[in-house]
Amino acid sequence: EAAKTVRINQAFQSLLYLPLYVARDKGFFEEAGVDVKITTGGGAAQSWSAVLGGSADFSIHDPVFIPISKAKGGPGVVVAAIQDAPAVWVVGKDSTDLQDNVALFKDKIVTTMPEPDSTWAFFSYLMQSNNFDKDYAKINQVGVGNEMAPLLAGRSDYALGTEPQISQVETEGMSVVYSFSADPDWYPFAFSALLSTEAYVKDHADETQRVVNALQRASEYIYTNTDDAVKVAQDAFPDLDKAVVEKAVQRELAAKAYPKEVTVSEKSWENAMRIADFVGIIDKDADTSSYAGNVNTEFAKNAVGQAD
Amino acid sequence: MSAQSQTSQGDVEARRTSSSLAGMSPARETLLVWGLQAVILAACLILWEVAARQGWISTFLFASPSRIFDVLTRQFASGQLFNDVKVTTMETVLGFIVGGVGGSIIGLALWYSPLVARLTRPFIAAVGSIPVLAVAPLIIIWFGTDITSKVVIVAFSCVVVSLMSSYSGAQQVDQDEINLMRSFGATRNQIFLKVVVPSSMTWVISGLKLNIGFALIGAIVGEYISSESGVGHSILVGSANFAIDTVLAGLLVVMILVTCFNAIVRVLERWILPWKYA
Amino acid sequence: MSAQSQTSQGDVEARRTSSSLAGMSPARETLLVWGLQAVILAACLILWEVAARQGWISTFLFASPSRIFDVLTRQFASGQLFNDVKVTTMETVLGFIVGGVGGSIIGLALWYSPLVARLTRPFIAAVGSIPVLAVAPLIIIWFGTDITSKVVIVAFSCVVVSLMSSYSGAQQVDQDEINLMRSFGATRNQIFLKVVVPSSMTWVISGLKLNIGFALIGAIVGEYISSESGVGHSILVGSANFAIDTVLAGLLVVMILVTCFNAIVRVLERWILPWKYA
Amino acid sequence: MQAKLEARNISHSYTSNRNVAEVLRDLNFHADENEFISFVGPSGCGKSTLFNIIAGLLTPTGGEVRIQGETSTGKPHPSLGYVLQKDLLLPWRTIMDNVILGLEVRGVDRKTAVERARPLFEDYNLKGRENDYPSALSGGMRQRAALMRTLVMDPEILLMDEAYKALDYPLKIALESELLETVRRLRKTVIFVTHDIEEAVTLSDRVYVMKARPGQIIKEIKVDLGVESTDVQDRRMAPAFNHYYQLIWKSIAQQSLPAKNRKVA
Amino acid sequence: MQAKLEARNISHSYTSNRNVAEVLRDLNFHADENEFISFVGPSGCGKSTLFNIIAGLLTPTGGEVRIQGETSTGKPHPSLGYVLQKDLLLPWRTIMDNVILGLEVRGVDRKTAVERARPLFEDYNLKGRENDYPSALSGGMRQRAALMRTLVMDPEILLMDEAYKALDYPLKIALESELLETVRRLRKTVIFVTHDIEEAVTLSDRVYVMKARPGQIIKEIKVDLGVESTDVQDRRMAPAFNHYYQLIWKSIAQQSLPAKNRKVA
Ligand SMILES: Nc1ncnc2c1ncn2[C@@H]1O[C@H](COP(=O)(O)OP(=O)(O)OP(=O)(O)O)[C@@H](O)[C@H]1O
Ligand SMILES: Nc1ncnc2c1ncn2[C@@H]1O[C@H](COP(=O)(O)OP(=O)(O)OP(=O)(O)O)[C@@H](O)[C@H]1O
Ligand SMILES: [Mg+2]
Ligand SMILES: [Mg+2]
Repeated sequence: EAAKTVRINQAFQSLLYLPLYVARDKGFFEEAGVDVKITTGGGAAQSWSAVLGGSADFSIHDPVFIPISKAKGGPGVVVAAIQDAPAVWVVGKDSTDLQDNVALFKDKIVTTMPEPDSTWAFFSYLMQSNNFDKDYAKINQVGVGNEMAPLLAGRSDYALGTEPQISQVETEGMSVVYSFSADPDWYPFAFSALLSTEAYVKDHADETQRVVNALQRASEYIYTNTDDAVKVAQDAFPDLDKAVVEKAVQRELAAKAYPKEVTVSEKSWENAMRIADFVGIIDKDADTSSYAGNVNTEFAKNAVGQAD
Repeated sequence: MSAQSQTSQGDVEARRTSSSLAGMSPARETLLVWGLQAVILAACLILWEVAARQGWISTFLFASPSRIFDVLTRQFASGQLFNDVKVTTMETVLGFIVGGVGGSIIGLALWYSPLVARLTRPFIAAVGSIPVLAVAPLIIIWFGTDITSKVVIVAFSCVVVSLMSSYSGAQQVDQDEINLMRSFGATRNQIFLKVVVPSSMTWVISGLKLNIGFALIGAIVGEYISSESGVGHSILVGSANFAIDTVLAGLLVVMILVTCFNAIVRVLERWILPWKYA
Repeated sequence: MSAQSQTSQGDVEARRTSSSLAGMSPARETLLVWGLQAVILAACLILWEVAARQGWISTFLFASPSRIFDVLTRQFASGQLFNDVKVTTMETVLGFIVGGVGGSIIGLALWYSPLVARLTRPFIAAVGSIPVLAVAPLIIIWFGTDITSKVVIVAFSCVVVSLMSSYSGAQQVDQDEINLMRSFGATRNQIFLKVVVPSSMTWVISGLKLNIGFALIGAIVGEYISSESGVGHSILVGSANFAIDTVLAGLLVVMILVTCFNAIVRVLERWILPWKYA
Repeated sequence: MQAKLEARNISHSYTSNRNVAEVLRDLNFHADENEFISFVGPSGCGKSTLFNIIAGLLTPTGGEVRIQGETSTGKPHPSLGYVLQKDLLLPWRTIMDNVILGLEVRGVDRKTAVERARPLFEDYNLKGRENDYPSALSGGMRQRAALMRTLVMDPEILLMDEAYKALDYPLKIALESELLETVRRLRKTVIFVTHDIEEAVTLSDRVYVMKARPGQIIKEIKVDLGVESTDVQDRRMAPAFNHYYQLIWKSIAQQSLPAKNRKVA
Repeated sequence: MQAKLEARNISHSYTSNRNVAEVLRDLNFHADENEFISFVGPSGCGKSTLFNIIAGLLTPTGGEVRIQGETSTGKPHPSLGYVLQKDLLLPWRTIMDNVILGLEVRGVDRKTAVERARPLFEDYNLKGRENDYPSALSGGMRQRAALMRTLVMDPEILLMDEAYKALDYPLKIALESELLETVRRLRKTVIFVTHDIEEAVTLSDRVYVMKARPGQIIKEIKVDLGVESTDVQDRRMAPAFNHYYQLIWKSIAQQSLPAKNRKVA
């Protein structure tokens, strides 16, 4: 039986999507009987467009695009989790730990992604949930991937980022001062997921199941064969320092960011929607944002069950 | 351009004829053109709106004129539109002056030294092929995230076109006109100011015209790299939300800005090249 | 260009003199220029490397020549480099042909109808100011994520410059030369082919030269929007993970490509405009 | 007999920006088959403008041109050949390609065209320069190439605007003689502009004298040198030559001079 | 007495791509103060090339030019004024601004320059055209403007390459007479190129006759019309005129003709 071809578009080539690379490099997709072609968009909007335009079957990025799409009458369904924690950290030159001391952000310049992207939303929400006003800390927005530049150039005090940037700037003398995943109010969190359209999932239930199965296997593998997973990550980023990659993967694991089970839980969905609602890009109470209406857990549950 | 030093009888007449429509007066002609342009524009918009309303195209993916209009109305009411336009215009104009005008001056000045021109040519071309996005981190490190960085990006987006275009112009200068100046014992500076510069003006202006678009693209890209406001910021927000109507509203604003800048440069051109419009 | 119809005695001589360095033969001159360019390049690289090794600049932020070289060696060994270059070159060349050559043809053809030219002018300028990134979702929806979409983006990046540049050229044609053709009873097509096209060639080629850089930027941006390989893909991966050395290695490859394409166009130019180099 | 070419009440004004300059007022003249007519008159009186009108390159603001009895439609008439005042060689074409430009436009294939042009290169002393670009030619050579470009078309009516101005004397004499001979033999019509009275007298059957501001014909002089020869040297030596020379001279002598130089010649 | 201008063994070849064309070979001549010398010779014999060399615009491949005893440094000498064969009016300048271009280069302020130029517009019949752009002028008008541009500089040595070619006869006579008078009065030196033998005889003190391929001086003719008047008409009528005319005519008559036309004149 010839393997069925499945096209996945990832928003970035990112350590956040390690389960994808593990599934590919360890042959899990192959063993599941699918031939996966991976393309890269330069951002979530592009990836999701690839699915809408029919040039990809799945996309991998922030799942908030599904309720946005639905709110505007578009299609979309969340199929499986890729990142299940808000794997975002704050780094700064000053190593004073701020985990329980958020008030110390006062009057600091903090670099985030542009509004309304995730790190901007995270930080804004963090400030608001602590009842600080808008100008408590000065937010400095820069394009995705560039957040560390102002920090290292001394143009800001703190920066929010994801791996492997965090581990990279650590070697440049910066310190992690805050972890969002370590905050019990934030975990779990539907941070990245495998997304598709209802129509595709319905018509290609078999392929979908196989892909999800492979991802489930990969997610487990990361926890059971961490050393091998680290090697996959190092191969995926040959130009990064090997030690940095290892540290980055370990930090992700510590934050339980790679899901042990690829099912997107209701809690993790609600947490994600709360932030998106705060930003104003969706209404968390609208039907179009509901857990049931957006997340298809059937494949993930099958995959988890099968693995047991 | 020395092309004109050749023109004589029949030239002005023929030029007039070739651009005039059935012997209309220039003023009526302009009105006619504007009218037709308005009709074309309106026709496209109506077709688009109808297609959207009838469901021939998905408004989710392609928006519709009325939805774009709604977005603009909302942005106008909140004052965001005015502020965005102000910020982007400021960045564009400053960067255009630095890069476009500066590049033109450098390009013309390369006339002084064919050696320097030849030496730097490949480097200039190479630098001109750098996508700003790829060096975003370096730009932020060097120029920060405030208006300076946008001005730098706009200037960078303009400088190569203006430089190469004006340099081409300076290369086209009629050697005989230079010989004429030399026969008067003119210094190199005099030759430059009195022959090379005016004779290259058509090229310089053609470069500047091209750069209007690039300057705005530069400003938008700059706002992609870092921003709190501006038309590019608004487009970015729309794009991150998958709000195509917001994106297209931003693009519409950009196009209107370009049209205005173009009109301004056109007026400047008539003022700088009176002999072309005598 | 009609400028040349004026040149006569002293022109060739003067041109030669103005570009020659202390009476050297053209071949030796070229060697000298190449030598100097190599020296400049080497000096910059050495300075950079020393600065990086001495810790004057952070290698994390600014990489260093040796680290960039390591990246390239690794990419070369794995075959990735060759594949990336192949993919990007393909996209660039196809898009350049569609957009650059196509745009030049359209721009020249606008000579036929001043009315159409005037009508479309603002629309063309407006379209030229659209930042590709802002319409990335639409491009993916319409043209998918394979090579077609990159070719479209490259073509789009080239078309406006070539169009406007060649149109400017067609506007510069000496009316007297057209009158001469008319006196022979030439049809509009003959005037177009025998006078307008050759006389605008300098402008067309100048537009194409500018477009080499834009075509490559277009390909890179296209690969930013979606890709599985290509130099832009490699830059994107580096950039998303803050690997400046990978980004700069990619840029270096881009610059080398531009230099090669430029050399090719320069050869083509000598072949298309033999009378300029006679 | 119907005139080969006839101009009726030609008037022309140039409009630029807000100014209107009246250049020609109410010109009437004609040229018959096998006739050589010349226009002489001060520089700027509108001769080139008139030629552009005859050639159909410029639409006059008034009047009409009739060629072989038909009203000219404002398009260049195929039986007309026009040697413009400027040489206008196309810089991107070799001399040969410039010379055969008109034939090419007519659809003559290159080989035939080159064969027809080749003898002219001999006559006009440009042999060996066929493959040069115009920028390598001297002023007189360029002028000759421009002349050849029109003559190779073998037109029935020739308009020549100072066609021999940059030629050296012996060559000019030889080429003029050849032209006269051809005109006689093939019954062509030539309309000529010159500032050289000698040239006008030796070549023309009739001379129109113009004045400026606005351009008008003030005199028509029929020239009959009483010499059959088409050799310009012979015609120059004809006894009647001086009479006509003086006649023309007198009618143009005063008008083009600046006020302070106006004394009786 | 030292010659005002002296050329020693001037040779020149043009190199283009791989071809070398020898244009001038071993020219020697001189011009004194208050002297008017002319070069006549077939088109393409290298007259314009020679003038470019004298003017310092072109470095000869051999020989040297001395001006007032000093070897010319390859830079245009300030006492030289050059009327080029082409008019070369700058299209972006009005006629007035074209005429005062040289003065501007010398640093004369605009007001003074305009005042100096104004009378020339009268003399050269261009009054009222000061603010036109060159494209609105006729061929002869452009030529006059180019002439004025050089004369307004009042140079000691004048190089004139077919400077009067597009002018109508009466105006030409008037302007030539004026030139001659000025030369005499202010003891200027003029070096002149013309194809018009009449012009050469009436104006010159000495005439150099050139041949082509390569350009060489084949004859030097001292002209003495025995007339003091600077009026060209008077000089034209001088009894000696015909003698010199024939002399020059004979020395150039044959050489520029194509082979088939070479019969004895
Ligand atoms: N730039 C050039 N390159 C090559 N050959 C040239 C160049 N300029 C002139 N020549 C050649 O040099 C010769 C002399 O040219 P030049 O213009 O000096 O002649 P001339 O005596 O002034 O002729 P004319 O009376 O026609 O103006 C000609 O054969 C011409 O083709
Ligand atoms: N394009 C133009 N626009 C305005 N005026 C013009 C234009 N062309 C010519 N003229 C004017 O028309 C008049 C006649 O010009 P034209 O060229 O016909 O004169 P011409 O008799 O050929 O002179 P020449 O003997 O000097 O060649 C001149 O006063 C000139 O300035
Ligand atoms: Mg004329
Ligand atoms: Mg000459």
